[in-house]
Amino acid sequence: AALSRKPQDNIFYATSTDPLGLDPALVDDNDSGKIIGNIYESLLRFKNSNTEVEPQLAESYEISPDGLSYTFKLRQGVKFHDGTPFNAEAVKFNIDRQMPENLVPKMSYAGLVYGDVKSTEVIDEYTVRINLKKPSTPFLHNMAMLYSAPMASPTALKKYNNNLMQNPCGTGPYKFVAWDRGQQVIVTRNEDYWGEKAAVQNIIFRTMPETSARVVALNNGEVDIISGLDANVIKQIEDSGNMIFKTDGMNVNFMFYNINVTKNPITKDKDVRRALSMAINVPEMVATLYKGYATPANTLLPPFVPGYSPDVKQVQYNPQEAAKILKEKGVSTIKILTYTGARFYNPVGGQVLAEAVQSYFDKVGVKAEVLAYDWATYKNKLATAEWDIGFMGWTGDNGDPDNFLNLFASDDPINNNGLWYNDEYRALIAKGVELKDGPERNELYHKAEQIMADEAALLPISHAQVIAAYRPNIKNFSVHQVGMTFFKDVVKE
Amino acid sequence: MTELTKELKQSRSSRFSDMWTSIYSNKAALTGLVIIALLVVCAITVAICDALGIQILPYDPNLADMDNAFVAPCAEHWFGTDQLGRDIFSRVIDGTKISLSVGVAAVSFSLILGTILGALGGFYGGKLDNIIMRFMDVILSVPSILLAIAFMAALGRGLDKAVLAIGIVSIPEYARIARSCVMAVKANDYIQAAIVSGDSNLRIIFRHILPNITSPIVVRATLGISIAVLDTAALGFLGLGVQPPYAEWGDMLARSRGFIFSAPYTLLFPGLAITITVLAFNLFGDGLRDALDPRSRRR
Amino acid sequence: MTEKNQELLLSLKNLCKYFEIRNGLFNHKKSYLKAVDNLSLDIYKGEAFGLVGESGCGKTTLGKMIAGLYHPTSGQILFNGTDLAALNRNDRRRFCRDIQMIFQDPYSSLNPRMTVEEIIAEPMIVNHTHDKAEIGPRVEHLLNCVGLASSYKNRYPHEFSGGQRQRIGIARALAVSPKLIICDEAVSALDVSIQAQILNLLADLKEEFGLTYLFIAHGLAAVKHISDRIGVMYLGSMLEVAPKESIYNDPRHPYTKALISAIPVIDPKKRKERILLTGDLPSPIDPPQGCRFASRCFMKCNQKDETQILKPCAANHLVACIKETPDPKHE
Amino acid sequence: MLVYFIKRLLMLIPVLFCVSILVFLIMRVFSPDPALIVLGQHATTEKINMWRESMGLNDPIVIQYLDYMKAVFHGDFGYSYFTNTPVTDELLARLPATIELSVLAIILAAIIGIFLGVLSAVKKNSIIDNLTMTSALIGVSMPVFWLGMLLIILFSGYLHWFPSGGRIDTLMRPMDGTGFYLYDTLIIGDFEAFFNALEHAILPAVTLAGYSMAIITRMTRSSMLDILHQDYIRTARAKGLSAVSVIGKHAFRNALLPIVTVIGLQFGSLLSGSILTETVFAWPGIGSYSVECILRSDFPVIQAVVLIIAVIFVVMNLLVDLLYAALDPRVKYSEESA
Amino acid sequence: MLLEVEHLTTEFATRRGPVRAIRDVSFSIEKGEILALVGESGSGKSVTSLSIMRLLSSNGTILPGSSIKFNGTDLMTLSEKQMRQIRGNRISMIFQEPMTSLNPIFTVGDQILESIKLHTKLNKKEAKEKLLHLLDTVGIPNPVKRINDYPHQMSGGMRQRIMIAMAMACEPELLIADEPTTALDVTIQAQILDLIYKMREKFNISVLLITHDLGVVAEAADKVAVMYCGRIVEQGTTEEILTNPYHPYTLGLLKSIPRLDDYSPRLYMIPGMVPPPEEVPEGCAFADRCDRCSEHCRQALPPLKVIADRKVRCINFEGQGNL
Ligand SMILES: Nc1ncnc2c1ncn2[C@@H]1O[C@H](COP(=O)(O)OP(=O)(O)OP(=O)(O)O)[C@@H](O)[C@H]1O
Ligand SMILES: Nc1ncnc2c1ncn2[C@@H]1O[C@H](COP(=O)(O)OP(=O)(O)OP(=O)(O)O)[C@@H](O)[C@H]1O
Ligand SMILES: [Mg+2]
Ligand SMILES: [Mg+2]
Repeated sequence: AALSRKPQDNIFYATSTDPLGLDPALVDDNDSGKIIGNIYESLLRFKNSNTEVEPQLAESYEISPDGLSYTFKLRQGVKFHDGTPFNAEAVKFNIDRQMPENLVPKMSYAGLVYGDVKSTEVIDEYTVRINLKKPSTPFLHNMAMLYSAPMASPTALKKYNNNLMQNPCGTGPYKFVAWDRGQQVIVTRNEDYWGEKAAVQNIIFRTMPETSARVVALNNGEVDIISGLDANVIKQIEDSGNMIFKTDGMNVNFMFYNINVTKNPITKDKDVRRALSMAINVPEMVATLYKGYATPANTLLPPFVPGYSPDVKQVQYNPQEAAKILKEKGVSTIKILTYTGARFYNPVGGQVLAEAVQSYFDKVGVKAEVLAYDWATYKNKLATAEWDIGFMGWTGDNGDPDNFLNLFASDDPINNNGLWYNDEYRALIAKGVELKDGPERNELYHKAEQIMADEAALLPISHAQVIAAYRPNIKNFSVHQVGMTFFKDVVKE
Repeated sequence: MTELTKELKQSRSSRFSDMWTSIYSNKAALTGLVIIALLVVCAITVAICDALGIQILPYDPNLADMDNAFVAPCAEHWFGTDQLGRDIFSRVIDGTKISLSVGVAAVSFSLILGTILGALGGFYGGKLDNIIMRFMDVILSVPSILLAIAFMAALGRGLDKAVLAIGIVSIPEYARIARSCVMAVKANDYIQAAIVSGDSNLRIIFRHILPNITSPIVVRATLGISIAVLDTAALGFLGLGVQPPYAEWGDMLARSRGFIFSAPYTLLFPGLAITITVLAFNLFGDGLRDALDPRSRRR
Repeated sequence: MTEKNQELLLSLKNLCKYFEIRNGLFNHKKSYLKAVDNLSLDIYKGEAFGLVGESGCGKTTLGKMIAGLYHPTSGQILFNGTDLAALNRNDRRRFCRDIQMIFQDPYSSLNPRMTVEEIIAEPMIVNHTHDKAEIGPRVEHLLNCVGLASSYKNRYPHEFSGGQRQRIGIARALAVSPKLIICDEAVSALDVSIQAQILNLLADLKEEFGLTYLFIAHGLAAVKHISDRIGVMYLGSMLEVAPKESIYNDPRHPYTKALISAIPVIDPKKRKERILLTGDLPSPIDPPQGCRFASRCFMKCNQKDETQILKPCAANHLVACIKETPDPKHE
Repeated sequence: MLVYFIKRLLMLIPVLFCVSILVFLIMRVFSPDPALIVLGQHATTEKINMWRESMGLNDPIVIQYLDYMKAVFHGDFGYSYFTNTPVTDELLARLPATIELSVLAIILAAIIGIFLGVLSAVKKNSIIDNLTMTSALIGVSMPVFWLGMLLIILFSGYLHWFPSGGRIDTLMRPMDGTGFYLYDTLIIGDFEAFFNALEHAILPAVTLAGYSMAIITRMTRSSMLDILHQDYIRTARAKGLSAVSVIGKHAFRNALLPIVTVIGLQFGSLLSGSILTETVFAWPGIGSYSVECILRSDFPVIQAVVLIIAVIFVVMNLLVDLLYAALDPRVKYSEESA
Repeated sequence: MLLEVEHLTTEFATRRGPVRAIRDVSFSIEKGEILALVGESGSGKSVTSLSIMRLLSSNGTILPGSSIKFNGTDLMTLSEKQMRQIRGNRISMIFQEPMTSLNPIFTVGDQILESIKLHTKLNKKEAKEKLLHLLDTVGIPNPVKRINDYPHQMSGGMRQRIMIAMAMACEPELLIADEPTTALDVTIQAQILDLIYKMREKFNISVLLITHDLGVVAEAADKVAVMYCGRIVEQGTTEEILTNPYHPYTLGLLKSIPRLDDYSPRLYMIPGMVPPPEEVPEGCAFADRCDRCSEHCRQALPPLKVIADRKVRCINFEGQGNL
C-alpha cells in the first residue's frame, strides 16, 4: 500500500550513508545502528541520558555472587514483527547464534558482547540464565548494546538463512517496510507493540551523502532531521530557524606514534614523542577545526565515562621547548600517515587534521610529509609503510572504560596501532575488568591513563560531539550518546 | 645566387611555415597556444622556485592557516581561502604543475607504447596485428575512465599511479590511430617505390612511414592531454587521484563539495582552472588538426 | 625484328597470382581471386613491351610480381636466367637495382616528407651503388636528364605539378641504372599535353640508357607510341601478343578488335562503325570456364570446354582464340 | 546477417574472457588487503584470517579466478565485503536508477546534439554555428562533476527550480514496480509522481548528457560538412531537390552513419560518466554506489560493476555495428550472398 | 537557340584571395546539338557547367555582367525556387565520377524515382513503369531486379547508365555531361558515348559535353569550344576545328595526341605547363608556351576574332593549321 502523504505521519531523517544492513549481529556501523535501534530491542537498554543500564525485554535480572551467572526474567506477551512469540528459547537462539562455534566472520561484535559467555540455559519459558567463563563487569553494559545484543526473530533467521540484513525482524516499536538502495529505509509503526505505541506513523531514513545537500533539504523542509554535520554548517541551520541538538559523544580522536611497528623509528624515543606532542596546541586546533562541536580530549576516555579523571596530566603545549628538544634530537623531517575521509570521531577527515598538525610542526622547524590514503590502504600502510605518526580514533560501544583502555594493552597492531608496550599499564587493565564499578576501579584506571600520558604513546585530540539538527515542529528529539535516536517518543506537529 | 639560396630556404621551411601561418591565422588555435604557453610557464616557474626554495606564490599552497579559513575572495586572497585557510589562488596556480605533468606524462606513455604497437600491427599485419589489436580490444571494452578508476581503486593514489592508469587506458587510441595511419601510408605508392628500391623493413618504417604519421598522432596527443587533464581531475574528485596535500584541482573540487552553498568560490576557481586548461588544449588541438589536415593541403 | 637475334631478358612461365578471400563463419571458407592466371610471356632486352587491358584484368598485379612487390602463387619469373620467384626476400633485394618501377599516381608515389634529392638518392643509398660523394652530382645529373633544373633538388614534392612529379619518379627509377623499368600507367593521370612530354622523355631515355620497358596502360593509343610489341590481357591471362604493327593492322582476337575499334579517332570524317562489347569484365573470383572472353564475345562461338592458350598464328604473333587456327609455319 | 551476428557474438567471448582476467588481476592481485577495514574496529588478526579463509582469499589465485568465473556464469558475483549481501542483489536494486538516467541522458544528448550539429553544419560560419561550436567546445572541456555542481548551485541553490538530489520524493515513491520510476508512475497513472520524478532527473540527466551532447554536436557537424561536399549531394541538387530534402534526406541519412557510431560509443562513456554524475547528485544508481565501494575498497562490487559495464559496453558496440550495417547497405555481412 | 551563355565570369573566394576560375566565357547551343567543351584539367570546364546550373559551391559567385539565357529566360534572374524547377527537369546533368555521384544508401531505383516524382505528376505505378522503361532504354539488363540494387553493387559503366537514366527521367531539353567517360575503360567508354548519342537522337535533346579527350569530341560533338585557363580560345564546328585549328593551343593539343595511324617515333609536345589559376598572366595565357608568341600577346589579351562561324582568340593565328 502507498505511504500516507500527510506530513505529520512521516518523519524524514537524513543521514550520509546507506546502512550496511539491518541484522544487528552482522553490522557495526552507526548508520545501521540508527535504524536497528528502532526495529529491535535487547534484554537491557541504556538510560536516556547516560550509559547506565535498565531493563527492556527483560523485566529484571539477578547476578550470582561469584559474578559468573546472570538470570533474566523476560517480559511476557511480546511478539516479533512476524508474529513469533518472544521467549527464553528466542533469547538462547540469538545468543547461540553468536557463540564461537556458530560464528560467521562478519559478526564483529560477537566476541566483545558474548566473548565471556560459557552457556545459555532456558530455565522456563520466560526465564533464561547466562553463564560466564569469568567475572566481567562490562557484561551488563554489553547486553544493552546496539550491535549483537538485540533480539531477532528465530523464525525469520531460519527463513532467511541466518541473515536478516535485508529482512529485519525484531520486537521494536517500528517495523521494516522497504529499503530503496541508496535512497531510503522506510519503517512503520508496530501496531502490536507491547508497550506504548509510537507517536508518528512512518520514519524514513533518507540517504543524502552530501552535507550541504542535507542542510538544504532540512532548511527547505524536505527532511525533518539531519545528522552527520560539521561545524561549518551549524550557523546556516540556525539562521534558518532550525534546531541543533548536541550531546557529548562516546568517542575519541587521537594521534599516535610509531613505537614498535617498524624498526627503530625516531618516535621510538620518548623525548621525541613528548616534544612533538608539545608542539601541538590541541585546544586551539580543536577549536578551529571543529568550531566548538568537539571538546579537546585530555585522555582517551570521554568525561562521562566512569574512570575519567580531569587530573591526568598530558604534555603541555610549549613550542619553544619542543623546537629546542627536536633540534637537539636532530629531528627535522617526519612522516605522517593519515586517512582521507571523515570518520565519526573526526568529522573533518584525517587529511585536514594531519595538515593542521603539519602546520604546527612547521612552526617548530619540523617538515612533515603527509601521506593520505583511503581508509583501506591507510590501514594496510600502517602495517607495511615507513611512518612516524598516524591518526586513529575509537567509538565507545558500551560506556565501560575498559572498552577504550584495553586497546593499548593488546599485542595486536590492529588495536594497538603504534605497538606501545608497557607492562605496568597492561597489569592495571587486566585487573580493571574484574573489579566492580566504583572508586577503586576508577583510581586504577586513573593511574593507567597517567602512565600513557607520561609515555606520550599518543596524543588525545578531541571527543566529537553528536550533533543533529531538526525542524522546530519535531518534539522530544534527542540523540543518545551511543549515536542513535529512539523514535518511539518523537512527535511531529 | 642570393636569389637561389633565399628560394631554397623558403622551400625547406615552407611546410612548417605553412602550418604556422595556418595556426597563426586561426584565432582560436592561437588563443589555445597562448594559454598553454602561460600554463607551462606557470608550472615550470612554480616547480623551479619550489626546488630552489623561493616562494613566488603569495602563500604557501599547502600550509594551513586556521585563523583565515573560508575567507571570501578579497584583496589579500584573490580566490579566497579554503577550509584550512589555505590561499586558493596559490593552490590553483600550484595545481598547474600537477595537471600538466600528469597530462604530459600520461600522454607520452600511451603515445610511445600505442604508436609502437599500432605501427607494428599496421605494418606487419597478419597474426601480430591480430594479437595486438585483440589486446587493445580488451582494454577498449572497458570505458577508459572506468578502467582508470578501477586501477586507482586497486593501486591506491599517487602521481605515478595516476600517470600509469590514465596512460594505460589510452594506449589503444594511439595504437588504433597509428595502425590506421600506417595502413593508409602503406597504401601509398611511395612505399611500394621504397620496396622496389630495396629498402629494408626498418628503413621503410623509420624513413618513410613514421615521419608521415606524425601529424595525426601529434594532433591526437594534443587532444589527449586535455582528456588526461580531465581524467586526472575526475580521479582527484573521486578521492583516487594524486597524493595529498598536493594541490590538485579535482581534489580541491572534491573537498569544496561540502561547501557548495556556503562557500561557492572554493569550487569555482579550481573548476575554472580545469576548464580553461582543457579548453586551451582542445582549441590548439583543433587548430593543429585544421593546419595539418591533408584535405586542406595538397593538390 | 625477329625474336631469334634478340637476347631474352625476362621470361615469365605459367605465372599465377591468386589472392585469398576468406569468408563464412570463422573465415574458414576460402575462395581465390585469380588476378593473374597461368600467364607466360617473354620480354627481350632493349624492347618496350606494351601491356593493355581493362581495369581489373591484372596488369598491375603482374607488374608488381615482376618488381617483387607480390610473391607469385606459382610459376617462374626468369630474369636473365635467375628465377626471382624462388628467391627469399633478402636475395630478391639484390635484384632491386635491375628492376625498377614507375607508378601511376604522381601524387602518392613520392614521400611528402622527403626532399627531391633524398627521394632520388634513396635507391642509390640502400643498394650501395654509388659512393656518398658521387650521389649529389648524380642526383643533379638525373634531374637534368628528366628535364628538371638541378636547383629543384631541395624542394619537397608538394611544390611540383603532376608532370614534374612524374619526372622525379622517373629520375628515381633511373638512379640505380636498372635494366628493366616497369611503367604502370605512368601517364594515365596526366593531361594530354603533359602526357606527350613524358612519353617522349621515356622514349629518349630508353635510347640513351638502353632500357627495357614493360609499359602498362589501359588504352592502346598511349602504348602504341612507345612499344615495340604489345600484349593484350583479359581477366588474368594474355589473349594476344604481337608487334604493334600487327596488333593495329591485323588484330586476330575479337577482344583486341573491339579494343581497337573503341579508340576514338580524332578525324571526324572517319567516324567509323564500332564493335560495341556488351557487359563488363566478369569477376576474377569465378572466371568463366573455357574461353575467358566467351561471355562478351560477339563471335558467339561459346567456347566453354577448352581454355584457350596462346598459339602462334603469324610471324611473331600469338593469339588465344579457337577461331584462329594455328599457322603451321610459325609453330 | 544472422551469420555475421553470430560471428560477432562469438568474437566477444575471448575479449570478455580477457577483460575478466584483467579486472580480476587488478582487483585481487594489485589491490590492498581489505580485511582490516571490512571487519571494523573490533577486528583482530585472528578474525581477519578467518575472514580471508571464508572469502576464499587464501586459495591460489588461479583457483580463486576459476571459482569466481564459475559463480559469475551463474549470475553470482560473490558477496559484498561490507554488507555481506550478494553483489548481484545490490546491483540489481540500483541498476534501474542508472539505466533510467543514462537512457534519459543519451536521448537528450542525441536529440539536441544532432539538431545543433545539423544546424551549424547547414549554417556554417554563421552566428548560430559559432555559438554552438563554442558551447560544444566548452562542453567537452568542462569536468562533468563541476558542471553538475554549478547546476546545483544555480538551479537548486538560487532558483529553487529543481531538487538537488534523489530520484523522487519519498512519499510519491511507487510502492511496487520495476524500479524505473518514470515508467512505474506512468503505468499507475500517478502524474504528480511522474513529474516529480522527472523534476529530479532533469539536472543529473543534463549534466550527464553535457559531454556526450557536445561530442555528438561536433561529430554531427563535421560529418554533415563532409557529406555536403560529396558528389552525390551535387547530384541531388542537380535533380532540382529543395535544400530541405537534400539536407534532410540525402545528406542527413548518410551523416547518420558515423553519428550512430558515436552515440553508441557515448553510451559507454555515459555509463562511466554516471559514476561522477550520480555522485554529485546523490542519484542512487550503481555509479554512486561504486564510488562508495571504491572508497571503502569493496572489491567484489567494483569488480562486478566493471565487468557488467564492460559487457554492456561491448554489447552496445555490437548493436551499433549491427545498426550501422542495417543503415549502410555497403556493409556486407559475408561474401556468400554476393 | 536553346542556351546562350554570355560573358560568364565566375570567381571563388579562397584563402589566398579571390580566384577567377572562368572569364568572359560565351557560347551557345542550339536545339538537338552537341557542343563539346574541351580543355585540360583546371581550365574551368566544370565551373562553367556548374555555373549554368547555379550549383557552385558556397565560395563561388557568378559575377554580374554574366548572362545565361535558357530558352530566352536569363537563369541568373531566377529565384532559387524557380531554378529548382529547371534543374533535373529541363536541364539535367551527369558527372565524371559514377562511383561517387550516386547516393550510396538509397537503391538506384529510388534515386531515379525521386527525380520522376519531383517533376512529374505521375502516380506510383506510372512512375515505376516509367522507371523500368528508362532503365531499359539506357541498356540495363533485367531492370526489374536491378532497381533494388544499391550503387555499390553495380560496375562503373552500369552506374553511369543509371546516372544517364536519372538525367533523362524528365526528358530535359539540355543535358550537361561533365566528363561522363573519363573514369571508364575504353570499351565501356564506347558504350556510354554510344548511349548518349542514342539519347540525343531519341529525345532530340541538346548536350553540353565536357571532356578533355579530343577523340571523344571527334566521335560525338557537332560543335567544339576549346578552353584554356578559364577562357574559350577557339570555337567552331567539330570538323573545322579538328581539321583546321586556328589557335596554336588547339593545334598543339591535336598534335600531341598519339594517333593510331601515325608511326613517327616522337610525339609533338607543347612546352611548359598550364599556369595555376592565381598566376594567369594579363595577356594571352598561352603566350609562354606558344611558338608564335609576340610582344603583343603578352601585353594585352587578344580579342576574340570571328571568322565566319568560327571564333578564335589569337592575333597570330595562321589561316590554315597544318596537322
Ligand atoms: N592485394 C590484393 N588483394 C586482393 N585482391 C587484389 C589485390 N590486388 C589486386 N587485387 C585484385 O586483383 C584483380 C587485378 O587487379 P590489378 O590491380 O592487377 O588490375 P589492373 O589491371 O591493374 O587494373 P587497373 O587498370 O584498374 O589498375 C582485381 O580484381 C583486384 O581487385
Ligand atoms: N570551390 C572552388 N574553390 C576554389 N577554386 C575552385 C573551386 N572550384 C574550382 N576551382 C578552381 O577553378 C579552376 C577550374 O576548375 P574546374 O573544376 O572547372 O576545372 P576542369 O576544367 O573541370 O578540370 P578537370 O578536367 O580536372 O575536371 C581550377 O583551377 C580550380 O582550382
Ligand atoms: Mg593497375
Ligand atoms: Mg572537371
